Amino acid sequence: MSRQPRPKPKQVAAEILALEPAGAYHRLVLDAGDAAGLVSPGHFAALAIGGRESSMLLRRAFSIHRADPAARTIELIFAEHGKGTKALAAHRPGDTVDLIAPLGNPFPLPDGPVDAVLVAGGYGSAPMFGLAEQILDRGGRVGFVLGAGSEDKLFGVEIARAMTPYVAVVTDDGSYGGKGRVTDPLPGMIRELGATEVHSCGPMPMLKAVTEIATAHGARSHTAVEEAMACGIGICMTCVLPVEGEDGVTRFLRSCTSGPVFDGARVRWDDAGTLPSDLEGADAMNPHRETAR
Amino acid sequence: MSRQPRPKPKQVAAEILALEPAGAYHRLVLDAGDAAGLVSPGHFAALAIGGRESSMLLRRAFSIHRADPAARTIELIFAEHGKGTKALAAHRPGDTVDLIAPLGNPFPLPDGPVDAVLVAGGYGSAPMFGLAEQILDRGGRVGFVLGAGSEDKLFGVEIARAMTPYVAVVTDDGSYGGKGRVTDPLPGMIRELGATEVHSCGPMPMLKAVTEIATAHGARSHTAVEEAMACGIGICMTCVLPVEGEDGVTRFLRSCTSGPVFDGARVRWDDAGTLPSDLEGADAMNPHRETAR
Amino acid sequence: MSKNIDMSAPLGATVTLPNPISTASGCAGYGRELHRFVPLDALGTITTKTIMPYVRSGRATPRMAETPSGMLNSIGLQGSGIDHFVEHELPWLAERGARVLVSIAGERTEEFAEAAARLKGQPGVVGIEANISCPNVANRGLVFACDASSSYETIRAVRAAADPAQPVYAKLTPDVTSIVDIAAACTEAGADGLSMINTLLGLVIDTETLRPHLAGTTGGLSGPAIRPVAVRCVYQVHAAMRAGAVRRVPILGMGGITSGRDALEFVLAGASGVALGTVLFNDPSAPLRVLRELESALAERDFTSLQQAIGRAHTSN
Amino acid sequence: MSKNIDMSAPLGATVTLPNPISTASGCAGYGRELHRFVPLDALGTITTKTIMPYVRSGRATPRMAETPSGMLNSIGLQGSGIDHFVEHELPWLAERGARVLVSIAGERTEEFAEAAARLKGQPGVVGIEANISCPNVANRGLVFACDASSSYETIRAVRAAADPAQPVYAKLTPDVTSIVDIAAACTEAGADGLSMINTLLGLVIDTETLRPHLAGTTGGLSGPAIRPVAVRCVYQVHAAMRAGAVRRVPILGMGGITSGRDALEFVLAGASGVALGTVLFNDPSAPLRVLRELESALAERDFTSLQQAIGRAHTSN
Ligand SMILES: Cc1cc2nc3c(=O)[nH]c(=O)nc-3n(C[C@H](O)[C@H](O)[C@H](O)COP(=O)(O)OP(=O)(O)OC[C@H]3O[C@@H](n4cnc5c(N)ncnc54)[C@H](O)[C@@H]3O)c2cc1C
Ligand SMILES: Cc1cc2nc3c(=O)[nH]c(=O)nc-3n(C[C@H](O)[C@H](O)[C@H](O)COP(=O)(O)OP(=O)(O)OC[C@H]3O[C@@H](n4cnc5c(N)ncnc54)[C@H](O)[C@@H]3O)c2cc1C
Ligand SMILES: Cc1cc2nc3c(=O)[nH]c(=O)nc-3n(C[C@H](O)[C@H](O)[C@H](O)COP(=O)(O)O)c2cc1C
Ligand SMILES: Cc1cc2nc3c(=O)[nH]c(=O)nc-3n(C[C@H](O)[C@H](O)[C@H](O)COP(=O)(O)O)c2cc1C
Ligand code: FES
Ligand code: FES
Repeated sequence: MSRQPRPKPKQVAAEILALEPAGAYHRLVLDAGDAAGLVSPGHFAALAIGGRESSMLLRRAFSIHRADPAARTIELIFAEHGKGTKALAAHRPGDTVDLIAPLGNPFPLPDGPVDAVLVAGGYGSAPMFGLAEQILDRGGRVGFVLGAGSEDKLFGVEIARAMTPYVAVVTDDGSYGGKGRVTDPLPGMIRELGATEVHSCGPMPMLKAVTEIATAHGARSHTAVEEAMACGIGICMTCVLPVEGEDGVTRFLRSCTSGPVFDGARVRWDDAGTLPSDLEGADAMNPHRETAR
Repeated sequence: MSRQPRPKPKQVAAEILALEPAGAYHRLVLDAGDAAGLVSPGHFAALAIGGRESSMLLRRAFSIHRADPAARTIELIFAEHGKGTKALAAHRPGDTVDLIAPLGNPFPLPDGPVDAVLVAGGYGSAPMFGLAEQILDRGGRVGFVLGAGSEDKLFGVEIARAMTPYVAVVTDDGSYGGKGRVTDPLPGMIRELGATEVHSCGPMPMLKAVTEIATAHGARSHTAVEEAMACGIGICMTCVLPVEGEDGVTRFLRSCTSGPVFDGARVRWDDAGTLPSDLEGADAMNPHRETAR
Repeated sequence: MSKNIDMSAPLGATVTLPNPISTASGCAGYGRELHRFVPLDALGTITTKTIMPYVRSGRATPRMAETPSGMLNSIGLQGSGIDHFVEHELPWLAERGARVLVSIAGERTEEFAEAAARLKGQPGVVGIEANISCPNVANRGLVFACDASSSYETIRAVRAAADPAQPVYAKLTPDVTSIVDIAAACTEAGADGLSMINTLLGLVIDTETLRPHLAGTTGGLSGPAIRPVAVRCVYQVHAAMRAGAVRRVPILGMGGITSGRDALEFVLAGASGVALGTVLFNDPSAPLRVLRELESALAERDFTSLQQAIGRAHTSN
Repeated sequence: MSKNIDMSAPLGATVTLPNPISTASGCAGYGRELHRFVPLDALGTITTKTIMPYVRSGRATPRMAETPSGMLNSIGLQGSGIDHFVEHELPWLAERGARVLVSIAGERTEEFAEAAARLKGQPGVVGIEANISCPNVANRGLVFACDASSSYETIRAVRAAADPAQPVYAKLTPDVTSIVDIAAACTEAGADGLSMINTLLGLVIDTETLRPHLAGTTGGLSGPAIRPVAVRCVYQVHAAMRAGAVRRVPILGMGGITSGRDALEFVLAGASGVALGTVLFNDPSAPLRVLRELESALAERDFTSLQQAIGRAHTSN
């Protein structure tokens, strides 16, 4: 299992080639130039939206759904969430957004064939199909477990079905597939494939639950997290998560540079959004301690 | 000579119907709804540009070039000046801008026939053609003196020629018409028409010079000023000019509500941008005066 | 105005308003122009431009500069003086049913008191806002609200001179090391409410003339740009009230409010009322829109009254 | 880098930089990530994230909120401590020819001195920025730079402990009644330069959770929103230097710079150097763009050197 090489990200004024609905989401195709050739599954892109007179300064991060080096394009699947994604959805082909890509650590890929289950919630499936292709190319098998709140929030069920017979789909409201959570079909899928790797992308509670199931089944859990980001490139320190290192010490790691794909077993899921007292340097955060070291 | 009635301005989310080049300028046609029926020549419109996520909050003022009550449209002619007008120029038909119109005091119109010279610098001619029509309708004669830096910055020479044989055109660089300033042909035009009214719109130094010439020829000078505005509707107090009242006292008047058309003879042109010591209440601006009244 | 949300807002111990929306001083003149876009009686209050006892010309132009998500102004308190206001503006406002919060100022404590006294018993006046964010001539031109003892003296004088039925608000500047200290001095002196915040001192240089853009060199920064500072001031002072360090009085919050969401932020931080300033230049119809949006925002969050939401960000559930 | 404009900028009496562009502390880490977008040796200096003598975890998340034309952050000075920096980060920076302005802090005056001493004679270090805009544990947690005497003591201690060849800058907060007083105290204490400004204290309330959005409750407001405040601070302090009320030292200006035009504004107000902060999150390539734009802006205005433009807004022609 080896980490992908870390390419030097490119900053490009990227023209929008297509922007169209994809269920509850939007599919955005960007002319990304050389950046397209550097992408591995799990890499993300950071967009600055709205140009110079915009009141929004911070970058928005999106998983890269597909990258086509020949066409020099990058495709993203995004949901309207707040101001920036709403403004992005109001763009039209021909408009330009400032793109930085590829960013982050992609999913670790096997050197040889391995069997893997790919678990995704909502648009979290976007980066999974490129990953599936590469696993299949290396002679492994893949299964998909796709979940969402409702049918329109599922993305890529057909793409998954075209790739593998092992596809389980669930929705919270039962409007498509089984009614339930991705954690319901996951154990069976791991067993069916004898999977040693579970890759997941979705909300934090899902990643935690997936990791628990994977670990219980002796599989490695590779989780792509979504932590609020301001820059996407590692300079603002806003996107940290408590992650336990090889040395057993927990530190706040930037999810944009150390992640977004983390070994799920090392992330302190329950402590996200808190300051665990055993975190390295947490003692220094108490201004009233008597000894200043 | 009577002031036009002051209509209640409308605030409209106005769709852009057309946006196209007009020489060095842009011609903007807006779906203005009921506002279109309320416009008199000299009224202006104030636009909020860029929507909710824009970093630009303040309104931009533009003379109304034409208003078509039947089509419910308002036409503006605008130059790219700073951020807002550059952003406006980048809009496309179908986009929306927030419009308030009509605003300000329009040009005073004769009850019967009068002969008038209309003087304009650059896009300052935009409101003049509607005015000319109304003077002609009332049986008066009009002459135009149009000036600009260069040919591409002239607006409406052909429209003027179609309305009256009295049209003088000058450019600073001689690229069209005579080389010179509007003040060169103005005295001759006033004499030729025996004009009793001179209406002008353009930069402050031009308005001052036009007023001097008009006054010297016994004509009234109606000047449409352009002072920096934040709101356009009279609530911010940023757009003031020192103007002498009927009582001989000079006060700071808002050019958006007391103007933009002022009696040129009452504007203290040389004192614009200063705090003249004889201004009412100027004494109160000196914090170190000993008597506080 | 329904949805069954009780929008009534306290202005002082004895005055309750039908809703919390006001205009910020200097951003709606004396109401005549705004009335063409919003019926003034639909507002909780209209706060007037600050009025001095005498005529003031205001500063030379340029008086404003646009800045990112904000603006700088140096109007310089242009106005015709308190007598002119009482004779020519106030009756018009009262006729329209407007509830007027009259903003007053002076260059000395006595001038504040003089203006306050002139408003005694005047119909239409629901309260007085003492704009102490202006220079105190008697104290080397230091802004009253930059100094706790100047603030105390002035508010005490205004409270003493004013009609007892008219609540007196102190309008504070954020340009101080501790706004809690100034708030404490003002409430100690008898302020019935606090208006926060006035503009931040700013400066823009015109890169063409190479000189300060405003004729007055510096100006006041307002608009959404300053909202986080304003919310912080309201939050800090409300927290100090909860802790007993500042006497508990209503807070009129302002600074960059453009929407019901923004207004809610101030209410949650501790404001009982919210005033709209710079947004009016962008959207003079904002007051009714913001009122409606605030009402919906409260309803969506299962509040049944504005009162329940005031200061809610300070409680842990 | 040509157009015949001499872009050299003084960092202190003894150190001159090839150009005035720096990064603002905390907005470029220790340079490694930014180096992928801008060769660090092309900058006048790179200012590091503030370093304490010891490891600090920083605050819990959420650590940021976007605000109109700005952002709020409460990172809480996360870092591995000065020893780790000197051993693992500085050599990498020095190898790349970066000129490093090391930002240091402590919770007590002695901790500042300790960090400064550790940098003595270190290759790559061209100066020290003492971030005194942080709480002083020995003075009830009051921010050092909110108090003239704390500022004086700390800067004196840093100046005494630091390598004499390394200029010491004091980084000031705008959240004070008079920034000129603090500037005077710092230069009096031996500061070789002043960095202005740090963030403004702000707060955003999450209208969904009804609680402050940041885990740290309040945070620092940065970005173009605060630029007019920053320019005002630089202008006021430079004016005080011209008037002899503050000792004349170079000013490193920052707060909302996004373009050469913005940088020029700071220079005209009195800054000798300009640092880019929040803009880097939007555009990590900004430093070279701003440098080029500043150069062109100077050329268009017939300056032949940066030096000529410094403080130019204070002269009447
Ligand atoms: C590695 C990564 C991959 C992602 N992939 C996708 C994807 O493929 N499709 C998709 O729809 N969304 C994706 N997201 C989430 C997406 O970044 C947010 O929905 C988006 O930033 C929200 O921006 P906004 O302007 O709508 O919201 P606002 O709340 O206005 O954003 C304000 C600021 O907060 C940050 N922010 C807010 N929410 C998030 C969030 N959930 N994650 C990160 N930053 C946030 C924004 O970047 C911005 O800086 C991803 C996030 C990360 C970190
Ligand atoms: C009554 C009136 C009629 C006008 N008619 C026209 C017209 O028909 N065509 C045209 O091209 N221009 C016209 N102008 C000028 C036009 O308003 C400005 O060019 C425009 O506001 C500049 O905006 P900006 O965003 O490009 O510049 P910026 O400098 O970014 O504007 C910043 C702020 O300053 C104000 N401002 C800046 N310059 C001016 C100015 N010259 N006048 C008023 N406000 C200004 C803006 O309204 C805005 O609030 C008119 C101005 C007035 C007052
Ligand atoms: C053009 C303008 C004029 C102002 N005049 C006054 C004034 O006369 N008295 C006063 O107390 N505040 C004045 N203010 C400050 C506002 O009342 C308000 O406190 C501040 O602008 C913050 O609110 P905002 O961001 O909503 O504008 C003025 C603000 C602006 C923009
Ligand atoms: C995310 C972030 C982290 C910061 N960390 C520090 C810091 O560690 N030390 C410091 O002195 N200033 C810090 N600052 C303040 C900046 O150095 C700068 O003074 C301020 O952001 C204003 O500049 P800007 O508007 O260009 O960002 C930080 C600012 C931001 C946005
Ligand atoms: S998003 Fe800025 S460091 Fe990760
Ligand atoms: S532009 Fe606001 S008062 Fe005239």
